[in-house]
Amino acid sequence: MTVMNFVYGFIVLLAAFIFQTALTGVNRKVTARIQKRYGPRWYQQFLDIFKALRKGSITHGWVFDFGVIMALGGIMATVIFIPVAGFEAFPNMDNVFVISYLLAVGMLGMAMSAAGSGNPWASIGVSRALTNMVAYDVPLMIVIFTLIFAFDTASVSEIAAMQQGMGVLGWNAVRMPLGGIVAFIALFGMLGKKPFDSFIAPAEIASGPMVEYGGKHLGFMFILHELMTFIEVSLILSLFFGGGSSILVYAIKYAILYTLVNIISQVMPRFKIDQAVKFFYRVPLVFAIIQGLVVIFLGWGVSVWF
Amino acid sequence: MNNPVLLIVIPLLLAFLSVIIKKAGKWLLLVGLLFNTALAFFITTGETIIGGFAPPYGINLVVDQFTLVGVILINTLMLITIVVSFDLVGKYSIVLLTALAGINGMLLTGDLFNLFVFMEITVIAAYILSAQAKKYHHTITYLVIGSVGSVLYLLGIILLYNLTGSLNMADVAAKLPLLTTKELLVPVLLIFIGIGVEVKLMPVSGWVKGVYSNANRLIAPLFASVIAGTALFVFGKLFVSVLPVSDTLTLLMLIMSVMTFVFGEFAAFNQKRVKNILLYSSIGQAGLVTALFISGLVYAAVILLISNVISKLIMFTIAGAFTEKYETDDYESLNGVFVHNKFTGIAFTIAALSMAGIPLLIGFYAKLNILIGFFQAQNYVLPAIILLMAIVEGAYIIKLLLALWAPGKEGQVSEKSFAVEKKQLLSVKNTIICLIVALVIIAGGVLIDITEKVVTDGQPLLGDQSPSFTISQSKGGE
Amino acid sequence: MTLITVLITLLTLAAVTYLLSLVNSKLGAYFTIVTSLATIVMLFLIKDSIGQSYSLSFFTFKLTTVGWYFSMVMVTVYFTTAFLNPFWIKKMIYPAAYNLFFLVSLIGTIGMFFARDFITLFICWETVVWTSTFIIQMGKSRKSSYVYYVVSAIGSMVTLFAMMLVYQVSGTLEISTAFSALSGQPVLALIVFFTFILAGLSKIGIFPFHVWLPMAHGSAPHTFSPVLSGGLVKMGAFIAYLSVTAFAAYEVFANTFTIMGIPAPLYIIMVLGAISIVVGTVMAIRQDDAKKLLAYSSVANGGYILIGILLYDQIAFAGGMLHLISHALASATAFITIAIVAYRTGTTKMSELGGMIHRMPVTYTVYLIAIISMAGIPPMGGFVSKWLILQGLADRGLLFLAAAAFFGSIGSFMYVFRPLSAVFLGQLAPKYEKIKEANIMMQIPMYLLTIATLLVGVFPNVVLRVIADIQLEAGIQEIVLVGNTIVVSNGVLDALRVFIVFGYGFLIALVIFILRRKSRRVTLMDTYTSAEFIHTPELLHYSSNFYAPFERLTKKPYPVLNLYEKVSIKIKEIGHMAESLFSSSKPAITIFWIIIVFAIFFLGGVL
Amino acid sequence: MVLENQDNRNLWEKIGDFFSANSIWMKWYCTGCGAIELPPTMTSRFDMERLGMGPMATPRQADVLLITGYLSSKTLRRVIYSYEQMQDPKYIVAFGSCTINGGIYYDSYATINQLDKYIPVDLYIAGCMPRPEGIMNAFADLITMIKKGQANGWRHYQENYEWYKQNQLDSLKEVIIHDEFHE
Amino acid sequence: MIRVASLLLLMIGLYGLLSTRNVIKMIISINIMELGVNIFIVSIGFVTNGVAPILTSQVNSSLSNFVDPLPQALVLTSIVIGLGITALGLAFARKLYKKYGTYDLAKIGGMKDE
Repeated sequence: MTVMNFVYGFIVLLAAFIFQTALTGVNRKVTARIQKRYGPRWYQQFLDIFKALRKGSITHGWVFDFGVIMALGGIMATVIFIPVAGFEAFPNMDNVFVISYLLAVGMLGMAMSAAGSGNPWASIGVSRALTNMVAYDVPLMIVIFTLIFAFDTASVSEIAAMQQGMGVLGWNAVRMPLGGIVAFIALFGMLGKKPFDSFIAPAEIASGPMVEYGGKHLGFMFILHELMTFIEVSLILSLFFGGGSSILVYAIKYAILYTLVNIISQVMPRFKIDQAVKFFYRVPLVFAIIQGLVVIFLGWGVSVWF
Repeated sequence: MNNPVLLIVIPLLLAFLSVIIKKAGKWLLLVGLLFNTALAFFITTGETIIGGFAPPYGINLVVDQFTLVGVILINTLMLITIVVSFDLVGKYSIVLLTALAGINGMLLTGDLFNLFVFMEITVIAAYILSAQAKKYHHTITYLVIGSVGSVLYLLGIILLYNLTGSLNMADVAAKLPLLTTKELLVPVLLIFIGIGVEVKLMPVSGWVKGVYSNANRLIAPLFASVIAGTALFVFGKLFVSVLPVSDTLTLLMLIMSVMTFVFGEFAAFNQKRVKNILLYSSIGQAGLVTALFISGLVYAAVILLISNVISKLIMFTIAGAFTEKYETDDYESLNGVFVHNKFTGIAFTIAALSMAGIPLLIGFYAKLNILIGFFQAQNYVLPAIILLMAIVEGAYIIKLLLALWAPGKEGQVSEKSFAVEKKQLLSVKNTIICLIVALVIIAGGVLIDITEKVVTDGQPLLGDQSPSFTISQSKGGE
Repeated sequence: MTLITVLITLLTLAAVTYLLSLVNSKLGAYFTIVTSLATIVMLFLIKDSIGQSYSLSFFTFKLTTVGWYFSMVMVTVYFTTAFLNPFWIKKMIYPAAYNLFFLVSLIGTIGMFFARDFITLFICWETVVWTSTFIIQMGKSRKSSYVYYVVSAIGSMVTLFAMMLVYQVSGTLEISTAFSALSGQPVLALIVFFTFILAGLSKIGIFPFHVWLPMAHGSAPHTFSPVLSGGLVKMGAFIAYLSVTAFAAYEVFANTFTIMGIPAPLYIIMVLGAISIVVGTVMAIRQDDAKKLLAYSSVANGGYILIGILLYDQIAFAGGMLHLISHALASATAFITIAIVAYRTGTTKMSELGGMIHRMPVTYTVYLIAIISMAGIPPMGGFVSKWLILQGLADRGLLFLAAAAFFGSIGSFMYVFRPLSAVFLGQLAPKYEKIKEANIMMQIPMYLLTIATLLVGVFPNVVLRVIADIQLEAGIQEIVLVGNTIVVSNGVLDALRVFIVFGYGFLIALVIFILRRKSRRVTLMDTYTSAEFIHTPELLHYSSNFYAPFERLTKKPYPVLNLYEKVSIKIKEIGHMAESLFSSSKPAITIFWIIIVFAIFFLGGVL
Repeated sequence: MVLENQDNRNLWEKIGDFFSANSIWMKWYCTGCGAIELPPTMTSRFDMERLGMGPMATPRQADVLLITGYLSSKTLRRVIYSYEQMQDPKYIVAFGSCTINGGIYYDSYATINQLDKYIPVDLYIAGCMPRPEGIMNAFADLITMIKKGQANGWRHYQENYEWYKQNQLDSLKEVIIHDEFHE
Repeated sequence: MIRVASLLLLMIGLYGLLSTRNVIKMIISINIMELGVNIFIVSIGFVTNGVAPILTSQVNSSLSNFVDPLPQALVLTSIVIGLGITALGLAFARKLYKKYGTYDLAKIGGMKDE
């Protein structure tokens, strides 16, 4: 654990932020194109974030600030652990459970500061966010469990490495098709994209937890949202779509995946939160269990099909 | 001087004296009891012939280790009961003295008909005592059932006499193996039902509820611990050493006593009044003791009998005190009664926990012996039933204790102010006695080696070889 | 300093406490703190004489590392909770008895963990049961201590049956050797296994027997429920440990058919553990009373511990044992904080509380760290143990247990966050404006427990080394610890490095936060309410039925308590039938029965 | 109210204003008939997002407050309350003549005539409800004003807070209501 | 023959107890039962053309077949006990009548039973 690790970590953090924010800008253009309009400049997302950081802000007490800082701190730590195309700031610290539970630190920090704001909208938003998490996370975890059992390792980079070299056939999404589908659907839940974004619904609960955030807290929330997206998409990418051998391949696959998710989500309605839980505990959960049983008992998914 | 017959004669003599000197009746009773208890400790095992004729013809008093334990236990219990409720004795001293004589006679006698006579004396004394509560229809029910029982018992002995030609227990026991079980069926059956009425086996114990639930602080412990204890000792002696029985009949008798045990516990679980709980629990325990005697585990039966009898003594005395001071013994309305009289509560709790089988009390030691005995006999069903019933028993005892100790309705933290109004249950003298008896319960459970030496004094009881739980066993190979 | 002298000194200290509290109950309560501290010191002193055995009349003890570990967990919970005693003792109806039973139950647990033969195990077990029954009755409800006693009695009586059966088969009462005689008869082994483990299940609060947990923890006196949920639940874990090591379940059931690689009987118990995780989580999410919620969380965590211990391999077993201490610390802290809130406000109902952080910031932070550990989030101890259990399950491919474990751990975010936001955050009702922070005496245990949770979280290897000794003693492959990392067949975890990087991230966020303009402080009532003017803070506080959509999904699940009530009503009916059938005031009925009995016996005899 | 453009902002503020100009989030307060004009400006024909503008749920997050119509005293109270909940730098764009001089309701007892007296308006859009073209044009002007640092109505509000407050109290008697009875 | 008759008497006594509610009738049927058993006891000792078991001048050798004296002794005690129980029963019956005004146990059972 030398200083270099921390420097690498900061570089990964910065790169992740810049890459993801640019990609979000592009995707805002893509969404606009879907709605037959031009959409903002590609760097609009940067502008929004820096404008928010520039503005003044209010605070409802020390827990309101501490929660935001803890959330961003936890998410930044998780980003540092994410292996990007084989490069890790801190070697073999990329255990799947560590990453998914550190994600929970971010969620908890945001929830704490939102509830601390004393606004009922925020608490309703948080309760929906946690219910949403229970919905998407269980099927996803079962599929990840099957991966760990199949490849006998829980480190993301090793799983990614095992899928490279055989082109598309090597991807886990191809080897374990049901698992791939579940992961892709769960990605929507994780990102809080359209079908499952009832916890930040602007019209319904005045953007949920972010109701009281203004100025720099809002900026923090945007950065947090970008970094969480980076973590989630790269996690699914490395585990199921064979994470890139080089950084360029990784970036392209990442962009394609994120844009695909964004496009699909633009045309989806919004689930009520209990409909979301019911949906996740019907289709994806059954797929995940079938996939798990198939891999554990028949061992089909482990080796490449053809 | 330590001739066991004195145990019977002196109380009878004092009974006649107290008829003459009406006023001193209570003190004569006390003298008789003290004498009997003192003498009981000096009796040695052996046989004393009465009336000059040799045993097969004349009657004799047989004192073996089993009877010695019975005599000491019952006499001390009677002494404690009378001392604790000495103020309630009133004009019953004559009846109590005759009962004392009858009880000692039942325990000591070696002759079947003589047993019938002493049983009648005790039962008649019991009829009179049960009339104390002015509920005469219960007394008459008791009288009718009791007399039917004794008539059947008499018929049984005579049939036995007709077959074996003798009434002496040892002699009958010697001659019985020669006869086929078919012939023996009817007399043994009649004796079983006759004694069953007195031992309170379920189908034949219709009278128990009426008599016990209305008895006061003196009569209730007398019935529950003294008379019931004697009946169980007599049942044990008859059905272990005297009347060996065919296995189908043993099975039927076992079913009946286990049924008594199960129904007794279930009925006790269903009761609202303290005395009803205790009376059904004593029916249940009687069923269990008879089951143990029938399956030959005499040591376990005796320990259970001792623990049951002692706990019932304390609990019935306190239950009697409930009705005496609060006019009701429904444990809901007595909520938090022990808040005011803590020491009585402690004695009651120790007795109750010993019945529930909580460790370090004699009840637990008894349960261990029962389990070891049954497992030794490869019998797995009965221990299962006994342990399930122990749960039911624990349940209703804890419900009783919680209601008595913690005043206040559900959802309220219990405070002194919710308790029933302050009344002193027992006088200081009685509370101290109860505590001493409770101490005996604890000592019996903790110092198990001493308990075993005191009870068996080395020889196996009535020839029962089954192992008992001793300290050496628990150490295992050190 | 042998174990016997330890027990005897404790007994004398308990007696002294009783006498002291007769004089002045507050003094007695302080003395309970001294006694539990003395226990910790003595336990450390006898740490080096592991392996020796002692005997005291018919009690026999054997000092084992696992026993030492369990009693250390137990004593820490007792010691920290004892600090609350002085403040509640005035509310107890029998203060002297409370202090005495508090210490006797501690001695009982220690005696049980070091027991060498069945009878000592059983006697210590029962003493703990009846002492805690009489303590729970001093709480809010008698029914809960009655149900607690009945469920524990079911467990202990059935285990007594198993013990006696094994004693009869093997001839010896010593735990370690008695079970070996069972390898011969498979059927007997099955009976003994299921009956012996029952007491463990009833104490941990596994699915069919979890009924007493919410009732007892919810209504026990506030200072005893931390001990109940943090400590006494672990006694059940000890029985589970015995059933796996002394009973050697894996060898005895080696040839029975296996499900997913685990012998069938063990798998059934693990499935029960999994069900209790799911039931515990679902029910915890619905609760409005904070203490009942924490009780159901103990049911769920009990399921983790049971699965961890019963897997009995290198990874999951270590996870189960570590979860023991992390859950004990976390739930004890949570209960203590809720007790302090109840001490100040008088209620534990979440819908009546809110905004406590503004009056009790220290209690808030301590509670926050406790629930981070209880939810299993990285920097805290709960994460490391849950990580080990999940890695263990993944290693052996137990899909359904893992599904329940995942649901439990993610569900725990929900029910853990509910008290945080309903009790501590949100609007502060005007009537609670004047309440003060917990006083110093109450804060000491909170600091101790928080530091302990942090230590277990950041330096888990300190505890894992003891667990490795236990694994060696139990004869299984011990967990591999390299410096500060835990190396497992399918993963590596360095908890310290996670904490440091988390700190690093936190630092960066803090720097950004400070760089930007200072934000304007605004009161809680100045929030966005679609421009409506609001006046009553408590109406604005969102706390009752917090997860309404999720609760609608899991409509009222079948209350298992009804099952117990049905059985007791059935017993009452039979009792009533027996009573009316046999004992009535008319003699004719009894005579009728005499004739019937005579006829039946006659026929029986003749055939 | 355009001040003379003495540009005394330092570099840091210039950059800040650049960002504020290019990403303006609006909280449109749909009073009166102007609200219907905004959806067309946002959707595909006029696409306000090209200018970096987009709707936001709460005043805390918004930069610009759009007042789109006549204002009764009740609504004015809510507008002032929302305005004060916004963070500076914040701007106000008033639509239509009703906000300038009361419009067709100039002599009504219920509405206020000149919005400027109560809250500092940065930009007016003439028209008895301006069409989207007018609105887009106004937004473009707003962006240039911000870039040049002339859109500082919020600073003016803070400096003459008493004056504004007095005007508000004169016509409303009580801005923040403390119990629900005299609305 | 006598034995069958005495057992019949016992049956009658039992039937009497089963069928009646009246206390006096119950005591009477107990006496019938006692009578039946006593006759049975005496019949046990019967020896065909036996001699009364008293040693007189002409009957003094042990050869002559004495009737068995033991049951006769027993029956004496049993009669006395039967008498005792009947006396006690009647005393209680009188007190019952004074208290409840009726001999019919069914009516008394109906009142507050506790």
